[in-house]
Amino acid sequence: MAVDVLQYFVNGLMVGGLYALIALSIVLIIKATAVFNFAIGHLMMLGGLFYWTFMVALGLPVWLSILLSLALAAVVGALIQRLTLHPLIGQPPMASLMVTVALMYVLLGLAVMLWRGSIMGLPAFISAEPLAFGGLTVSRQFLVSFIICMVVFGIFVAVFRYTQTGLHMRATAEDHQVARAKGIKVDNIMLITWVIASIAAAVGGILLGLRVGVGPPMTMIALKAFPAVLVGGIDSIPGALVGGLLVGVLEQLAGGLIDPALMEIAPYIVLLIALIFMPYGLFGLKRIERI
Amino acid sequence: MAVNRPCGTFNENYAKDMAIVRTKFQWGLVIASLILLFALPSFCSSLVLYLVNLIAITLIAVLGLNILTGYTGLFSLGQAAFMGVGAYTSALLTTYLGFSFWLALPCAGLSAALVGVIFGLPSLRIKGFYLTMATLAAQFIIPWLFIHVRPDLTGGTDSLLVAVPTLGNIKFNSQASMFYIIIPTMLVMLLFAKNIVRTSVGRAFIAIRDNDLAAEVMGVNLFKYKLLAFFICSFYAGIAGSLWAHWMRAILYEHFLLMQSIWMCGMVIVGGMGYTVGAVFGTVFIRLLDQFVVYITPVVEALFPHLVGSATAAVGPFAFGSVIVVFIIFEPRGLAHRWEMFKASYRLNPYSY
Amino acid sequence: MISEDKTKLKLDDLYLSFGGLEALSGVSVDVREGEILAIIGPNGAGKTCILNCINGFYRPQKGDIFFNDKAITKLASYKIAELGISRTFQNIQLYTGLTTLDNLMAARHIHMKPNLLTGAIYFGWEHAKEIQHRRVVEDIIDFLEMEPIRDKVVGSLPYGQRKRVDLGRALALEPKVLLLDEPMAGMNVEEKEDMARFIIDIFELRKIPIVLIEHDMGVVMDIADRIAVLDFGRKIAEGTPDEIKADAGVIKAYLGEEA
Amino acid sequence: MTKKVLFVILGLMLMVPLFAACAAEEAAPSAPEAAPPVVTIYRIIDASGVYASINSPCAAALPHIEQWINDTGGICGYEVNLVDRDTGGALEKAIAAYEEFRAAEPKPAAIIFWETTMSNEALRERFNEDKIVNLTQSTAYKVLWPTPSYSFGNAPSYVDVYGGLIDWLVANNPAPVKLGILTWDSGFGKGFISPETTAYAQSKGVEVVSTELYSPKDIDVSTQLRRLDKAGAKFVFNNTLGAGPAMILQSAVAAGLKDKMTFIGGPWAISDDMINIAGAEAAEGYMAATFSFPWDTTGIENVDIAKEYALKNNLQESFRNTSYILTWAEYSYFRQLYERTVDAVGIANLCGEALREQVIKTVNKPIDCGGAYIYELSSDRPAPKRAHLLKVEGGKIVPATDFFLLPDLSPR
Repeated sequence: MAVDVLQYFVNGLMVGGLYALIALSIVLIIKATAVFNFAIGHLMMLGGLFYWTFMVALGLPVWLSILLSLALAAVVGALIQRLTLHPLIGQPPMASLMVTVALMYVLLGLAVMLWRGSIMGLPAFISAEPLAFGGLTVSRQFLVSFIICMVVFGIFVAVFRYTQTGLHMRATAEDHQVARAKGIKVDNIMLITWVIASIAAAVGGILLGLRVGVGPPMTMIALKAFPAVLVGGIDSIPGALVGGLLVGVLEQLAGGLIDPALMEIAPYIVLLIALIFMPYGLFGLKRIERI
Repeated sequence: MAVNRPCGTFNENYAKDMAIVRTKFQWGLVIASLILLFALPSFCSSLVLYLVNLIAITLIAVLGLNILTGYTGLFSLGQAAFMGVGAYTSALLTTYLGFSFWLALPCAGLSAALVGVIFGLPSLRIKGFYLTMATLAAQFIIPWLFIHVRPDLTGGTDSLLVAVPTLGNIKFNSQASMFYIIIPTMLVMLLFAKNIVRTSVGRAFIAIRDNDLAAEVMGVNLFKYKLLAFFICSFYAGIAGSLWAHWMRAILYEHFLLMQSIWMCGMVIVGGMGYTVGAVFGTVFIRLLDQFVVYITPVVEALFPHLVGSATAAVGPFAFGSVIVVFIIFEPRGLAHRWEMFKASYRLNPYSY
Repeated sequence: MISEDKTKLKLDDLYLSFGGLEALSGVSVDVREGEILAIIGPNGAGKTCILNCINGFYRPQKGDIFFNDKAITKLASYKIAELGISRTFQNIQLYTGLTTLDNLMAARHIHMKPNLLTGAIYFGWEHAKEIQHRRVVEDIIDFLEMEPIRDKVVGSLPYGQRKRVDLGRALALEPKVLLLDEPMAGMNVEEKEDMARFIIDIFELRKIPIVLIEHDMGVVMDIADRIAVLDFGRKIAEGTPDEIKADAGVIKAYLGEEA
Repeated sequence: MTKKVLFVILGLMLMVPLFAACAAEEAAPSAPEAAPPVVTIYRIIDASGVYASINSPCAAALPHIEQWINDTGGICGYEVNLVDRDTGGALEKAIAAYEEFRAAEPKPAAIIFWETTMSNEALRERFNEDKIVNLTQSTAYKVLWPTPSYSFGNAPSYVDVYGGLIDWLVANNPAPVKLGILTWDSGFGKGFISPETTAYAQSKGVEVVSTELYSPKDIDVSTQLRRLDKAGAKFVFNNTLGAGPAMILQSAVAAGLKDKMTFIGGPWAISDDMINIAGAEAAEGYMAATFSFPWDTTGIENVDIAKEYALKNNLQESFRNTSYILTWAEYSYFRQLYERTVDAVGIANLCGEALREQVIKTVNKPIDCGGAYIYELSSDRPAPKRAHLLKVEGGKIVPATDFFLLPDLSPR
């Protein structure tokens, strides 16, 4: 029993790492532009499809394929920001939210147009053989992808914390007007944020694609990462990490110990509880309203 | 908000100022179009009737969503789930408890409304985007409950077959016969929606949307009215769901997923949030766009041979998504606003009368 | 007319702080039947906080607010409005999507006893109710000379007129106490004169106490019966305009230490 | 200005469906007078929804098949027109297409309905009421039974295939056979679970240790596999398609359970697409009972014709698979069905009832699809009754057994 619990816990961490990466991408965009990006799953899919194109269709080496697909994902992120969200600055936040919802469909349509919409397998560049630790079995692939998720997470957090751009991003997140007054090019910061978030999404997409193939169904995982964002607090980077891992672990424990059917809604039950009992999440900032 | 009255029409009392239909000519138009509408089954193919029925049912749900989203300013991504509650209530009542459709219809509305209120409860503490996420949770949890709570009754992941409505000896089992149930229901719901938003309840909703803090200071019980908005919204969804169930004659959780909810949000946005007529425009527009995609599929496939077999899946979502993006960016107030402009320019045109 | 002892609204020793920052510390003010009480003070003195506390929008950590001798400190905002306390806002909080008429009609909310069912059916009772309340609202529109903007969406109105709609909306509530938060801020002289005239007319016609927050000393000295002065969340003086003009503490607060 | 243009374009776009709907109505009655009749065979297909991966080659095959039928004399000399309508798996689109075809002139005798199980269940009653034969791919027992009805399977029913697999497991493995079920939580995924199949498994001494479900959108089923492993399952059966089996196989590799269990599947569970997704290594050894042939098959008349037309029409590489071959087999069955009906009642009387008669008569007079399959349906067993096992070997699909008769597990 104890081994089972531990096993599901570890599985949860493996899944949760990916959730955390997606959550980070969402949180970054919220912090800099106050937009909740619903289309994150589709950006992931696009990243995976780019990788498939370079790697499988064009037969390029793995490292080059990864670099190229991340670059392409960055371009897509920049285009999305410039074409659809930039004109909406100053509009109510719900308008931007609905644009990202609509973008889900635009990107899905594009993906089906260009890649036919069926799921395509990616050749594994990490051995799929599982590792055994005592009674525990961990897929080498999952472990490596978990580690990559954490490393990417770390890199982005470091960028956000310790670089000039990161500082500007944080200032922009606090107040657009003030940031502008301080000579920060807010427009550029928003663009950079979208680029970074798209790259994070593409990394997630490639990692997920290695496990399950790339195609429209993989976008569903993003919907599971939303609860992670809210549990952690929508404007908190540590929250994204903790929320992601927490949702992953709870999901796996509920599925493994009670009923796998619960895995589908466990994140949302967590979400509802979080919304009712701690609306600002674990690490979110509570703001005072004024009239 | 109509600033421009038809030429030569003056309001002699407040009642006249508040009327929806003002002139004899307008009354004539209304009656003529009603007659035309109800005569539709006699000269239209079942495909056209199918489309009209589909639009009418969707419109009912969208009207409800428009009250919640457009008038009260609470974004909901759970309308399809509430519609599902209505559909399953109606189906279960008629199948297992022997209710007639006519009784099951209001019951479906009420049960959906109740569920809507339950998921509206978080609005006590959260608002805006957080509330949207609560409705998103509803959208995932409710269909899950359909599958897992009593699969022996609901059929779980199998379709639940639903009896056709009957009235005496008449069986409503064709598009034409269902038309005479769906359209009157839709018209009544449309009138109700219009009336709700132009009386004090509706003004309280708009007050919450435009300035919730001021609204509360001015005596609007925010929590009560937000719940009321959820109640109305999901009541409409429930009625639509019940009609959907008896019209499709089989229901499945898959009809009530996030995608449908998003489509309904899209209809509200394209039509114009906070306009009753906008809900009509948006629903008709998006549904016809969707049908249009089916017709252009062969053309697309002929132009792009590599798309054979996936054109519908490619063009459909792409068109839907692009239309919404374009509307939010270029015409955020939707088709209804365009319609108002058209009416105004028509009436202001010096030579129109 | 003015009876000194008849207190309508009583603020008793209010303390309010936001995370260690004291906004109000021990403020007590009485509003008496039939008077215009002005609250003045430098920016950030806590004037608007007082109104927010009365409205139930902020909850004071300590102290009580009594309306007609009944404690309203813990009541929800909408309940306080139902008791008959209505206000305008410093930075205009209108329902921007509605017309002037509908803004005022929306404020009739507490008198209309909204009913979903009759509202949906509309014909008959609801229709009669709409007309009856419409009359009240039209009277206010006439009174505040807003006929030309009756059917205009307020989001598109110029600032001065929006201020007027804000006042109209507060009146449509038929309040027993009216709180005005800087009704003349940002207006030109002509508009200020109009607004002052309206305030005096309201006071004469309705005989309700008015709490006025205003920066324009001229106006305050002209129309207020009594003045309370706040500085850094404390009441530093209270009295008639003449007393306030002569108060050393007030002069110091306004002009700085040297004066 | 650009906005105005945009609105005009959008407006025009919206007029098209209306006009098309009206035009379709007007054009139909005037046609049949002069020209010799054309036999139109309608198909409603989910070629771009959940089943896109196996159905898009089926959609691509249609023009080739039309060419072949008309090249070789049509149906009793009448020209054939094959019409396809893609629904993307949406029920409301399926019903729209159904309403459109139903109203066509002349009324169709049959509609080939390659749709999701849910659409089939929903439309079943309408097919019966309108007396149109539903030739369907989804053979869940709730679609085909109760009989008599107008719904007939083109593939063996899921219950029978499951029974056949139980027979095969018992015959080739020492008792007790411990079977775990891991399938989609959907009408299709669970379409084989009926009281009859449960009783049949018991009577054969197969112990179903646990039934685990997953959703088509799940990305990992190792949790379910671990639960099956704990319950002692040695064989794992699924009734899914495309990414469904691939998900199981990949998770099995990841959880280290691939070698402990044998994975088997229902009639649609094996396809080239599945191997692409799972990767050849993970898919190795996977087996499924179905009736289709791999692309590489030679020496079977129908398969040879199919490949000839595919190459002639430059069919894209990714469509050269089992699904394409299978479409040909089924259409040659439909062709013979229509020919028999026209022979029996004449082209003027070609209707649903007459076609249904001929479908039922195949029980005594089987239809051979050029060696690709044999159809023998009856009114109480409305699906064909033979299958063979296909197996993944070295990244390719190969036949593992000959065709064998499936047990009759029709609901009583």
